[in-house]
Amino acid sequence: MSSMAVHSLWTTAAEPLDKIPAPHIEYTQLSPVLIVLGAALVSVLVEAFVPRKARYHSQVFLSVLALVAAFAAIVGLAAGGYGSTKAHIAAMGAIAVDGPALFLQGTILLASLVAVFTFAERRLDPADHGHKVDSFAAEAAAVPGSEQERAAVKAGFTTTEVFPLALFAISGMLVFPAANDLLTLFVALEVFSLPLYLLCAVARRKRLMSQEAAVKYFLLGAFSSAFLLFGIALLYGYAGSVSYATIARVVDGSIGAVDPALADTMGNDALLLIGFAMVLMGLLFKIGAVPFHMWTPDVYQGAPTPVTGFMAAATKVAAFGALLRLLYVVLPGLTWDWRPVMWGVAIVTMLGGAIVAITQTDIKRLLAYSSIAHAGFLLAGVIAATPSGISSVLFYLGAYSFVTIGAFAVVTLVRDAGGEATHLSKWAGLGRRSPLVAAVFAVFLLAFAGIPLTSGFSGKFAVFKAAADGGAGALVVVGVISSAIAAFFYIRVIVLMFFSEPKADGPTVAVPSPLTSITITAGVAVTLVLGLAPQYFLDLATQASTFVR
Amino acid sequence: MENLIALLIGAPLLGAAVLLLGGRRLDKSGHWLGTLLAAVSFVIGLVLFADMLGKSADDRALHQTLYTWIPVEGFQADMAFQLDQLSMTFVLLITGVGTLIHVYSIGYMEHDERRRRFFGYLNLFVAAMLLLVLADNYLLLYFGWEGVGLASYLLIGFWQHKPSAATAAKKAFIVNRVGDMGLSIAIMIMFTTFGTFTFGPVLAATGEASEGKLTAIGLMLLLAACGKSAQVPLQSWLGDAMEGPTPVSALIHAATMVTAGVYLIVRSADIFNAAPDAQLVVTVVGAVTLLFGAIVGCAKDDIKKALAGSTMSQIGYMILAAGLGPIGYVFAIMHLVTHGFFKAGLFLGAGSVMHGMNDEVDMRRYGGLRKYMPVTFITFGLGYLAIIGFPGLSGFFSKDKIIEAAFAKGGTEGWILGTVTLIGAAITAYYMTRVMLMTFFGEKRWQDDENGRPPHPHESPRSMVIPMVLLAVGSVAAGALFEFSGFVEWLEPVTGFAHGHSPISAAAVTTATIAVMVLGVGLAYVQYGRRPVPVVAPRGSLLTRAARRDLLQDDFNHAVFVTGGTHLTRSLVYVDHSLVDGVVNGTAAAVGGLSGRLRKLQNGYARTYAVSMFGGTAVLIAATLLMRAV
Amino acid sequence: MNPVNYLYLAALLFTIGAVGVLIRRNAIVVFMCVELMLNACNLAFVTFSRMHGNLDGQVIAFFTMVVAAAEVVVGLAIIVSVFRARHSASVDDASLMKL
Amino acid sequence: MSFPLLTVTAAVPAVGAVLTAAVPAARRTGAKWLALLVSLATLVLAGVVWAQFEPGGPRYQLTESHAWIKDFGVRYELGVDGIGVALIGLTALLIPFIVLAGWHDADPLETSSKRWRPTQGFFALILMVEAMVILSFEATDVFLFYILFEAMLIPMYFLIGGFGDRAHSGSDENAAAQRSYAAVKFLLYNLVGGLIMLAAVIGLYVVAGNFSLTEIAEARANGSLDMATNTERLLFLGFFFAFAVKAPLWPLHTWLPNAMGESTAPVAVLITAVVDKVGTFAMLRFCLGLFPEASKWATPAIVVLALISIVYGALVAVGQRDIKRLVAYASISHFGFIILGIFAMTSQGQSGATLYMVNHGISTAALMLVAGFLISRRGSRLIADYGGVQKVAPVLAGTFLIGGLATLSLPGLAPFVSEFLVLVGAYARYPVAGVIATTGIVLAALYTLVLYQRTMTGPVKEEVRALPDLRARELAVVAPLIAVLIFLGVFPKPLTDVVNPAVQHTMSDVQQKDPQPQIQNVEAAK
Repeated sequence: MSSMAVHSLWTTAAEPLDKIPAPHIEYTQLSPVLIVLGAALVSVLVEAFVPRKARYHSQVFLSVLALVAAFAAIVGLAAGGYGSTKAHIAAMGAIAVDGPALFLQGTILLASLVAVFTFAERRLDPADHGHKVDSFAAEAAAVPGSEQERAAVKAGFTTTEVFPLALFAISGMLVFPAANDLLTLFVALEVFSLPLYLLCAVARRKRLMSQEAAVKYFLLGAFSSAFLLFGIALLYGYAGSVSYATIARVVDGSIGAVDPALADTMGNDALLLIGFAMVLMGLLFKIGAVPFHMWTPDVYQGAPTPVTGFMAAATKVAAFGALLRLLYVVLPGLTWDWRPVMWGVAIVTMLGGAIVAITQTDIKRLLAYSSIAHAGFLLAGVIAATPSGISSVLFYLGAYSFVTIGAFAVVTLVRDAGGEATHLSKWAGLGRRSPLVAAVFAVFLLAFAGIPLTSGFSGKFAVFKAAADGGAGALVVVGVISSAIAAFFYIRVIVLMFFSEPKADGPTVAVPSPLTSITITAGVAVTLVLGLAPQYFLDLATQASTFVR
Repeated sequence: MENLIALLIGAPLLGAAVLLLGGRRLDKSGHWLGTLLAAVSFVIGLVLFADMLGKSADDRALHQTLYTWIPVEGFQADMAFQLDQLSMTFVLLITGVGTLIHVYSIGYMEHDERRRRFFGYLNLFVAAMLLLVLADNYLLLYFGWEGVGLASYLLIGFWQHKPSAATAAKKAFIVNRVGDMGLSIAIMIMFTTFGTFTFGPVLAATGEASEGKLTAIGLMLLLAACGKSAQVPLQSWLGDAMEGPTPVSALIHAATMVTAGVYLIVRSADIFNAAPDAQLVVTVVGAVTLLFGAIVGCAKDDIKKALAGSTMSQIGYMILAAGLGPIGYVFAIMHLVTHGFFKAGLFLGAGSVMHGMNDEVDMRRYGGLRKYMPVTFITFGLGYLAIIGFPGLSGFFSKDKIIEAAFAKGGTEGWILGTVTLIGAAITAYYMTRVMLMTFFGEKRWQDDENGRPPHPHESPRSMVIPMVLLAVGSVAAGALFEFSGFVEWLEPVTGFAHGHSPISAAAVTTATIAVMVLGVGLAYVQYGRRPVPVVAPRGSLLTRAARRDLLQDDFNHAVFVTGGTHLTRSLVYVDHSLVDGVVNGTAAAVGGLSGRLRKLQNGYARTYAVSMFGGTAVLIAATLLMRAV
Repeated sequence: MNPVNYLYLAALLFTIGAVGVLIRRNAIVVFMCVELMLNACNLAFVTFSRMHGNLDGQVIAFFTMVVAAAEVVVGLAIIVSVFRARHSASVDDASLMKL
Repeated sequence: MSFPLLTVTAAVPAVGAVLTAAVPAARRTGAKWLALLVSLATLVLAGVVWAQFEPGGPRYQLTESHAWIKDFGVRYELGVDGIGVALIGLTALLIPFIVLAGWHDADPLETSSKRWRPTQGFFALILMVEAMVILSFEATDVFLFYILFEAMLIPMYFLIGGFGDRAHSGSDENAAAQRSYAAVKFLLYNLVGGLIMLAAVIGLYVVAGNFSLTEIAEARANGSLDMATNTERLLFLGFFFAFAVKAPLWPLHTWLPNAMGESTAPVAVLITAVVDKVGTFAMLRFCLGLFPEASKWATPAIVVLALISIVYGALVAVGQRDIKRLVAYASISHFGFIILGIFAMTSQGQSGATLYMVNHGISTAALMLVAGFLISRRGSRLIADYGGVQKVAPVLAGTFLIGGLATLSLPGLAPFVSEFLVLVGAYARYPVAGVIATTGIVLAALYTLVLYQRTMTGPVKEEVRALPDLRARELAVVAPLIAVLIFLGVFPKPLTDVVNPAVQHTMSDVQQKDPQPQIQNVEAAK
């Protein structure tokens, strides 16, 4: 029969075009994405037509404006009840507008906003040939150390392209957690991945490492997205559709859409399970869960630090959003299949991240591994498979992203002749040199370690509580053990900063412009507020914890 | 009247506080203040004594409750005092002898720039000792018990710059602590048995307690007594305690504190009466100690150490008597008091001798001193006669009674104990005569002291002489006084009294006592009176050498406890560092090593990373399928 | 002919691509292997579309091509810049960062 | 809504800490005085709390309760029982002396940079610790307590690692290394304990649904909340482990000697006399209060560990060469007594244990601070470097001796009362344990007097010949402490009056009755 159906499709396609019903798009509800996407396009035009001198300012202005506007739109939608009562699926079933989506998009936007501030920072490095410089290469295309590069530096070029790239990435991230069919998921993934690959490559200092990071990230990212795509294909083959709703219904058997031919050849659910596993792998790669984590330390170390902070925060938020939606909306019927698997992943991620971090000597790699361990904690919350699990993960993501960006922002401040001094030995005695910076960084570290009165503790407690409630007590124990291990290396850095004598050739702490200062202050503020009085945000997360189906 | 009891303790306590906190400005007047307050306490004692005599024998006991010391659910310790005939006896002895020795010290310590503190400590001791004998419950007694321990620690180590003194002080305190352990355990048993540890109720209720419990309590009390009264096996500290200034030796380590053990046992008479096994142990300890002390006393050339051995032995008599039960308690106390007089007198005499001989203590370097310090000679001589039990003097009466009682114990143990006491009497006579001869008779064997000053013996100042005289009077008269003034009836209401029925007549015992006394004296005279005393001690027989070393008992302690303890602590320190700590550090190291190994996987090759991803996916798929399969 | 066979072919191609990524050194070749994997996905999509008799799979295939094209652009840009810097396209040479 | 006295009592030092930290670098002395005043103000407030508290009244008084984190079932709930009052009193009493004793410990060295303000930091941290400790004694919400229990590690950590004892053997680098080792050890031990407790706290929430001590206790009493035996035991162990690390109980004690040895004397006092008390306090209030059955189940094991602590700590103390490490091991022995008293489950034992917490705090403070003065004079912590000090500095030696006598719990000084109560209480329930523990009093005499003999007596060593005697400031630190020791030694009633009712509550928590004496009608016989 199938051949007939296909033929009939061809014939209907032969009808006059105006018969095709125009897709119904809710522009207001998609406005956050559209704003950022639009701004991205505009800033490409800016790159094309605005004179070089004016580009930096116009780009910064444009990006900030776009992000603020998008966030305002989110708030408007949330106030309009799209997060709860009016939550529904927009754009012909492509994009969900519901609590989790809005919450995560809001988080992504705020994180990106402060991240963009660090992008725009131009006071850390001394002016080069009288031109202010930021963390990005004068001309990314130029070969490192080549005559061309020197010329570009002399001319005071700067890679203002980072702003449009960032905006594209952000728009992709905004769609990712809201994607309501697998195709949108895949496209969104690529939309935010590709710009990130490029952003990794354009560091000003240590360009070789930067490019290497980009290559690794790109190849592995493409590799993983290929798996994701094949998984999607299999799921499509299983359910005959890529829309979450349909797949979910097929999975829990309310409609049996499986082609009998498939059914008997492929055997019961092999398609479903294998497909699920491969999609999962694609997402776990972005999350940086063991054993799909190995790109993380290298990329985090090589990429320009502002980009690293941006990636570490925003990518995680987006990826976890997508993961939550996949597990809770598409495969609730499969809970008993995926839970044990995720248990394993969570455990190895928590322990692996914490243990390997102990022997790291580079602050950025250290933070990379810490982010892996945190991914493990978050997975524990995901596994809870309860509303409180969702809300706890949402809260944790919010708390964590600000700590991360703040921490990396501090890393950008500690510099010596070779740019940022990321080797731990250089950080010795920082507390004596500049107590304030060291204290701030200590606050972030304590938050990472989950010491009470910091956001890290509230978040950790929330996810562990959810996990225990969801019957994953063993995970909590493992989590506790690994946080004990993790505590060790956070403490090590603090010891280094405060208790060891400063070295003579130690790094200097650059005095940042208001931009970075705002970023760091925001980080500290969020850390302490979420630590002392998290209730309001917990409520927010709880309200936002129901997915639309 | 009973309100005076607190004052009794308060006066010397005040003295101690003022003298110790007062600072240098009291250096001039301090000793007078201290002496005065001790005297005040003595006077109050006399007043109370007079009042007590005025009452009928049965309601002589006074009680004073100040406040509740430790009020805890089911556990009541009162700051309350009980003054009965027994306590009264001690009060008079302590304050009386104490005052005399305060006076003596004024002269003896004249040239010591820390004299003020010395008197502070003395007052502290008097206060604590009074608390000990006046307490109306065992916990408060324990307070005083450790208080005198502290005072003795401070006074033995008064010349702290001398390492030997410091060591002796520490040793005394720690050995005493072992005894104190016994006392506190005894109190615990009482608390769990009777629910209280106040004398009245406890002693009244002994009838209802099981004998096992009472024996346990009794033995624990005995342990305490051994510590405080330097009885075997806890006697080792007393000899070293002679490092302290001589007045201290006289007051604390002869007359009063060391007799606290006897007080404790007599005070707990009802408990021991109901626990014969405990009593037996008490008598054994007493017997062993009296021989032990006597033998040691024979071998020592240090005059104070010889006297210390004698003290040990005499207290052995008392403990033995106390162990005999109702037939002995009274005589134990009686001997205690008389001993308090003559032994204090002897020590003061010794002090006076040393005072004249540049603090030389080796009797082999004395000799012929009777011409140079006649008063000391006479007083010391009277004390000597008293202790060897010369008929008519105090020691005669008290010791004779104990020997009688020992025989009266009856049965084989009666015979054994009696014989032991007799032998003891003989040895006492021997070593005391030895002391007497070596010190006051024979030719001069004086030596220059370390900084070459030749000794120029002279009679001590009046402040030192008067107390010696008074004590001599006491040691002469006390015995007869007690004998004929009804000391027995006086104490009976408290301690109870039963006439022993000795298998041999009192007269026989008396003659035997006198006989052995003469024997001992004669032997000593033959050895030390007839032929000259070598300045350097001869090697001597095995026994002598052992006795010089406290019959090796001290060496035993050192080998077992000191050396063994040191090794134990050393090894524990090692264990703590390498085992207890090592486990933790080991875990940390293990995690670190694991980390280092895992880290190697991150080799920087993109292809390796891809492999791990590929493998991970494979595992993921396999696991998912597996989950469905099972 | 049974369309399922196309699925087997797709799976085969995908595996070949994946193995290629794992064993080949030259970044360009590795990248081509990734492209092979993507195309294997496309084949699977089209086949499933045929079996289910709806067009979604075919539409997705077009999306995939576009995405692949975009990846080529970005990928080649990065790889070429690295090549110019190091005069080598071997992924194993790019291992400054490790441990 | 009455006046939030408890909150204020904790808030004053907290605010004071912030202000002190804010004092400009040049105004060092000002910061010191500010800290001193704040601590005295806190002392006054603690006095008010003591006065307001009615021993006869309800179990928890001066209570406050506000919503905090609804999602976690957490409320900001405060309230004090007698034990809390006593320990708040201890804390508030000691801090002024600690501040005064540490007057010069944090003066910056010439080498350090202008922006580095150690003095301000030092005193600010001390006050911050005080605030957290006081609040933890007041918290009747398990979660609130846990947060403080963990958070107070951070300021302590910086106090230990940042302000080491300047009197050290070997090079500065070496000393710095040892110091940070001690600090890290302290932090990791307690952090691990805390994290294990965190798991238990979460478990408690899963079981009970909220964290209010009173509510949970009620629910358990009226049977509306019954834990499975194993659950209760696991939770108990989770809590107890954390407290046993903090207390510290053998074999989790090894962090204490390092921490006390490397930190300045005042900080060492802060650790052992104040912060560690939170551990034993929590055993009494949370372990027994929340998990009575499990407590009874675990008692035998814990009693054994406590006995090991007593004897082992004392023996190892005898073998120490370092004055401060010696005091540390002595403290371990004493904590053994406290824990023994708590788990003897008798009125005497628990009252004794509570008194012990207070008395040990004061006596250790006296001994350790004098030791600190001595060490700062000679610049060495090694016992062997001293000798004959009492000749040149009699007052110092005298106070040191009194501190030592308190440590060996001589009658007439406060520790005797508590120690004897603990022994009697322990004996009443476990005679053998009582007897073994009693050996501790001999060992205590041993290590104390050996220390005194080696440092203070004997011929005067050349190096100590020039040591000055106690100065006015130092005397002002020591004298009051000694006065308190003597007062509480002869008249502990004020303390027992407050403590007894609370102990009775705890006893009823664990449904334990005191063992009765075999002979009842003794009083009749009287």
